[in-house]
Amino acid sequence: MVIFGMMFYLFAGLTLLSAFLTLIARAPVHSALWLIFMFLNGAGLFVLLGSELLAMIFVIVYVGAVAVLFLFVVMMIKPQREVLKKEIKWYKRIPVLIGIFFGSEMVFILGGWSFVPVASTLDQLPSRVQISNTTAIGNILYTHYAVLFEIAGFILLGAMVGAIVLTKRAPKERYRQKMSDQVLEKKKNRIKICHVDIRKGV
Amino acid sequence: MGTILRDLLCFIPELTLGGLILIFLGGAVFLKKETQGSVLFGKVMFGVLGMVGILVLLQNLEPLYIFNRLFISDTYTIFVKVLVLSITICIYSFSFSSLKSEKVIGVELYVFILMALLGMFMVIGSNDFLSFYLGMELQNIAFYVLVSFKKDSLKNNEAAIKYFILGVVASGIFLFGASLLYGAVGSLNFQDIGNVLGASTLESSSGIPYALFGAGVGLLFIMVSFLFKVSIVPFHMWAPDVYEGSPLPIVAFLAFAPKVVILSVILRLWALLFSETTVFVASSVLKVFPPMIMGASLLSIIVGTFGAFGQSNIKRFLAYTGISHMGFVVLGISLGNYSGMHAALVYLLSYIIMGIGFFASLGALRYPPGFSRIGIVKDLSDLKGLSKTHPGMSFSLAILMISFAGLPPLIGFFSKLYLLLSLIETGFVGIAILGGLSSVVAAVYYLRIVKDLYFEDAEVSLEVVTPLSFFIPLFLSLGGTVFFCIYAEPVLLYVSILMKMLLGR
Amino acid sequence: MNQLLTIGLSHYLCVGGLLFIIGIMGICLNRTNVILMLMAVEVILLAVSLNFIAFSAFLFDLMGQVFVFFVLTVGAAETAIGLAILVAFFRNQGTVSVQDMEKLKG
Amino acid sequence: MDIFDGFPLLSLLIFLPFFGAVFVFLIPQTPGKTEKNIKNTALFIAGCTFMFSLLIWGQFDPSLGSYQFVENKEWLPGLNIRYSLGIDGISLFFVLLTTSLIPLCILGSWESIKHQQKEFLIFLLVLETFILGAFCVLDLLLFYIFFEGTLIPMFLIIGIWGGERRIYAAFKFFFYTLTGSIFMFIAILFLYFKTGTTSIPDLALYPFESSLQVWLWLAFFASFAIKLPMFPFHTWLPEAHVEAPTVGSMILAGILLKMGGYGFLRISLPFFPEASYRFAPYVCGLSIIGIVYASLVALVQRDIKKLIAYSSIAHMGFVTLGIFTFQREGLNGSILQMLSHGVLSSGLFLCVGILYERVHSRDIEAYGGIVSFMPLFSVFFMSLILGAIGLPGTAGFVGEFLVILGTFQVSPLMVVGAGFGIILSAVYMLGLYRKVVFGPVEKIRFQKLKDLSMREGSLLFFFVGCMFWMGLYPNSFIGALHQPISKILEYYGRQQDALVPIFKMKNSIVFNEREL
Repeated sequence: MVIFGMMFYLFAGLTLLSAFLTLIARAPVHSALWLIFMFLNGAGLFVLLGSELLAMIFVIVYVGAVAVLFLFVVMMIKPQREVLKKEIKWYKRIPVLIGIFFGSEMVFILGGWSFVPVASTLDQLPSRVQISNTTAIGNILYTHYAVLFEIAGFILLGAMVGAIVLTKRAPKERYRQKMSDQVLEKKKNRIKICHVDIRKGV
Repeated sequence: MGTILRDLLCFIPELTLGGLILIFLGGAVFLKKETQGSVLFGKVMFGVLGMVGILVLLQNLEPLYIFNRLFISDTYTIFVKVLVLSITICIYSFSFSSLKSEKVIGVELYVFILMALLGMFMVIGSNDFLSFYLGMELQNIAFYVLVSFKKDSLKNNEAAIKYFILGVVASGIFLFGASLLYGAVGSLNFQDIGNVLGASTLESSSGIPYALFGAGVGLLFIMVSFLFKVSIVPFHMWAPDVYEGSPLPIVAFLAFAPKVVILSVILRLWALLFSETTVFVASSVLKVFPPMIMGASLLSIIVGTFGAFGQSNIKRFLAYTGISHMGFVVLGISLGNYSGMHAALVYLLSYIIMGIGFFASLGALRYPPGFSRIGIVKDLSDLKGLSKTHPGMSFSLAILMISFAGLPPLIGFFSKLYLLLSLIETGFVGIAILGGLSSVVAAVYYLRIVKDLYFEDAEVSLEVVTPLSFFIPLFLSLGGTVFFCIYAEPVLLYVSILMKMLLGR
Repeated sequence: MNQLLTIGLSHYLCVGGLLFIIGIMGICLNRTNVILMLMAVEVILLAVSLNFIAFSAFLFDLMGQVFVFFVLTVGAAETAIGLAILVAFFRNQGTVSVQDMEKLKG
Repeated sequence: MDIFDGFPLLSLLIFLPFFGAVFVFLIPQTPGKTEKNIKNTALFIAGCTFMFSLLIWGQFDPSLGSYQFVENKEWLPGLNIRYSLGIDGISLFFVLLTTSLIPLCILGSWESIKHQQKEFLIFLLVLETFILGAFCVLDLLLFYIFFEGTLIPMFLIIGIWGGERRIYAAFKFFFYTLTGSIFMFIAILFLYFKTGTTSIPDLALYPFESSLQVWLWLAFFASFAIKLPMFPFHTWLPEAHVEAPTVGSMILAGILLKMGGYGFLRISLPFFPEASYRFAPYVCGLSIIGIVYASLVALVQRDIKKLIAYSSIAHMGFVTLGIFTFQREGLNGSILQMLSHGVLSSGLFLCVGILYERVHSRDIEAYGGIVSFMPLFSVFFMSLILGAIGLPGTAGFVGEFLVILGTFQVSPLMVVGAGFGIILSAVYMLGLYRKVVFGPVEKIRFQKLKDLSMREGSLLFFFVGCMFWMGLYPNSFIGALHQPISKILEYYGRQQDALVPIFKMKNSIVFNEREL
């Protein structure tokens, strides 16, 4: 039990710290690396909560794909170390105060959580002895939530096509005959018929 | 097996849309020329959208919970789906040629329009925050791409980034709220939430249960994210910038369809939460919402009204007026009773009818060749003196403006009538007067456009493009605007039936 | 000491809440570049996932974990789109600085 | 009556001009060719409407106390708001005034409107529909719709065809009226919420609590007082009149202002008798101040149109004074005053328009000695000016006399103020006539002035004829007014005794002291 507690504090502390460092690091590459570290620690917290599958997926998807994507983009577009162009005005500090206020309030609210007595018992967790977390999620995901699984597929398809569309550069124009354009061209777009008065010119 | 078949039958429109997305994507591969393909697909789209509309109309009217209560199908969902679909068809029919002039065209465009439609159908039919979230995200991703479609323009890139960041933040806030709600209630199903939170008996036993408080906080976060999407005041900053940076047809799509969808979900939730009691005697957790949302909507009426004053860019102007009109709709919803929700839906319908006409007529106005600017008209001052060159177009614009201003006997008046009536009925005479006065202020800038159209001399002689596809939505909208006062009965009756059904009366 | 080391639901929730606040603050206060905003969004998503899994574990209900599964998927998709938009912006503008986004006054 | 039983006579009357407008809209416009056609069509339609209203007058039975030609149809089913029409004696004459003035306006605009004639005629006909609707409906919401509907065509008429500062004037006109109307709108909704109906005859029987009456009365007052316009709310009127085209001024002064007075008679008085009674002293006081103030301001005007506009405000002061005496004579007088003012002021504005077309100036100083070039015009102008002063035998006299008669029964003190206003009106009107028509002929360009054309002469002849008819035989109007006025007075029957002492308070104290 003590081990669990200490692990929790370790992971939680590191997660919070690396989240903070992600956002204040000057160099974007550092931010991306801190982000990876944050995900790893977050996955640790997931394991503590008994959800191994999601922890693994988290590491694979976020560390393996998302964070690497970030790194890739950072490398590609090489954002400079930004120097703040203007002094931070006093009123820009107000959000920080509000943030601290909300943070402390949230700790108070979440610190004493309790459940509504009428909580539904829809997808009962099976006892750990019988069946693993992975199997349980698999069972429910491919039956109960099968439709949503398909929709998630569509979302990924959309993201893929979208990313391609947005980053695709039009190929350089070459001088060659465009048959379709020639066929589709209308008379009115090309020829202008002028009635020229005699001895007046156009 | 039987239930799965039944569920799939109920899901036919969505399945068709999904299939069509795949067919379009696959077809694009086999088309040699992109321009050729887009022209072909552009024409196919009409048929496709019409077919989906018929499939929606063929659905069962009885309320059915499908796919383990993840989705719902009833008269209300069919109504909203048809509404969204007709908005899409109208906007699509006039945007088809103007997209070409904005140089935004490509086979992918149709794919993403269909994808947005699919997402919106999911959201409308959702009966669970999980399915809501996924539908919402499908729709969002499609819109992110649509908004940033004109990728060569810097303005457009900037608008896309702003829209994306705010969209993602809104969904983050939504997710956080949903997690708290899940923690408190133990389920994200709309019915379960309604049962737990809507029951006023719960708290009488032992004060306010702490968990209910958590659920309230969760709902608060969810509401905030909804207000983001509808661009209600503290969360409206994105609208003017995004509108300005995006191509007009996409703005038109963005201005109506997602808002209708979100508002329809808010209405459904509202009906579940406040079905048994009126809002102002609801259980103490929920008591926070109506005043909060009413305050936000009043603010957005005021900000939208005064913000539209200084705008010269048409799209920014539209964004601010949209903020104020959405404020009116949400004001109706915040009352939480039958008449308020009825008024909100009527207002929404009338706003859509007028707005589509306005967008269609703007889309038809182009700068003449040889002028310093190109494409669709951009500044309000360019509309000056239009009545001398294009009397018909300026006449229709003037009618729409007068209707927007809420003057009788046009449709804009009736929407305000119902809204103010419901306000007075609920006892908010002061707010009704405030709403009335703000519509007087709004009349200033709507009439300023009428003034530009009729009283001033032209600086630019704009051209009007005249394919039939522009005029069908315009005529529909004008017809609705002018003749609503004569034949309003069926619409009002249908809306009242829907609202009664939602509220379980 | 013992009480501190007995980890309950609220401990996890506090971590989630603080992460959420850090993420939101990161977006609100970020004045340097847009990539950091996207990273802040990832922080928010982690907060949400943590909340969901904690609730799921303490409610003995699987739905929360399924939700996290979808959040993961969608988060990855959104990141891809966001970075694509960013790349398109970078190609036109040459930077990804927030301060250079001045074409649209809002 | 029998032949037309169940026949939607009033609907037809109201919407005939609207369909006419649609028809005019559909006539294709080729410059120089079809303008004549368009004008003739519009005139024909307006003439038909006038004939139609004469038919209704012929069928009207003045001895009946109830509304006639009633139509009642389902309109907004969920709200129990019905499409109901009907007229009584009061509305009948306003309808007649409207239908007769519109053809005259079309004739008056025959040559003065140079551009966009088609639009002008369309707006005019649509405006006629709205005005007729406002006078004929028996439902508050419909009344509001028609009442507000007049704003847009009038706004466009002022804004498109007006003078130099037309945009400012149009906006001022629009927003003054709209702001007032919003309060009326909220009050209508509140009435509906309170009683569940917006039917005017039903609401007239509904006993409102007295505290509620005060607020509702004030809300309606805001709208009608601005429309009429009463003294502190009048500032839009001179602007609008000065900048509007001649025909716009004719309609504005001739008909639109009367909608305010009509509203008082139809809504404020029957619905809220206690509040009306309570506010009557203030309204009467404001009316007196308005009469004197407007007359004094008119005295120093250099702009002819502005002068006539201020005289309109003074005349409208008589209207409110007459209405809020709650005496039969006063009510009769104020209605006749409205009718006569409708004829006289539009006639006067037409005269100014005729002068303006020839001289292109509205400045009084720019004129002089017109009589030597335009003798016929001078005669007509003279008779209209005499009517405006209220010379016996003209229309103006009957109205003002009856109002003063009614006022005298309430408070002789107020008669003094009103009388002072009449004297002032003689001063400024005759001064206007002297400066414009007589005097030395200094300006050479006047030598080219033509006298009235056939069209203008017959128009003015019609106005003058109407004026004398109303002045010499007012019974043709008063007869039909008897029943509706009795109905209004019923509400005040029990308060009649209570009302008089309030006004006579000071006098009675004086009497008492004398007795002592």
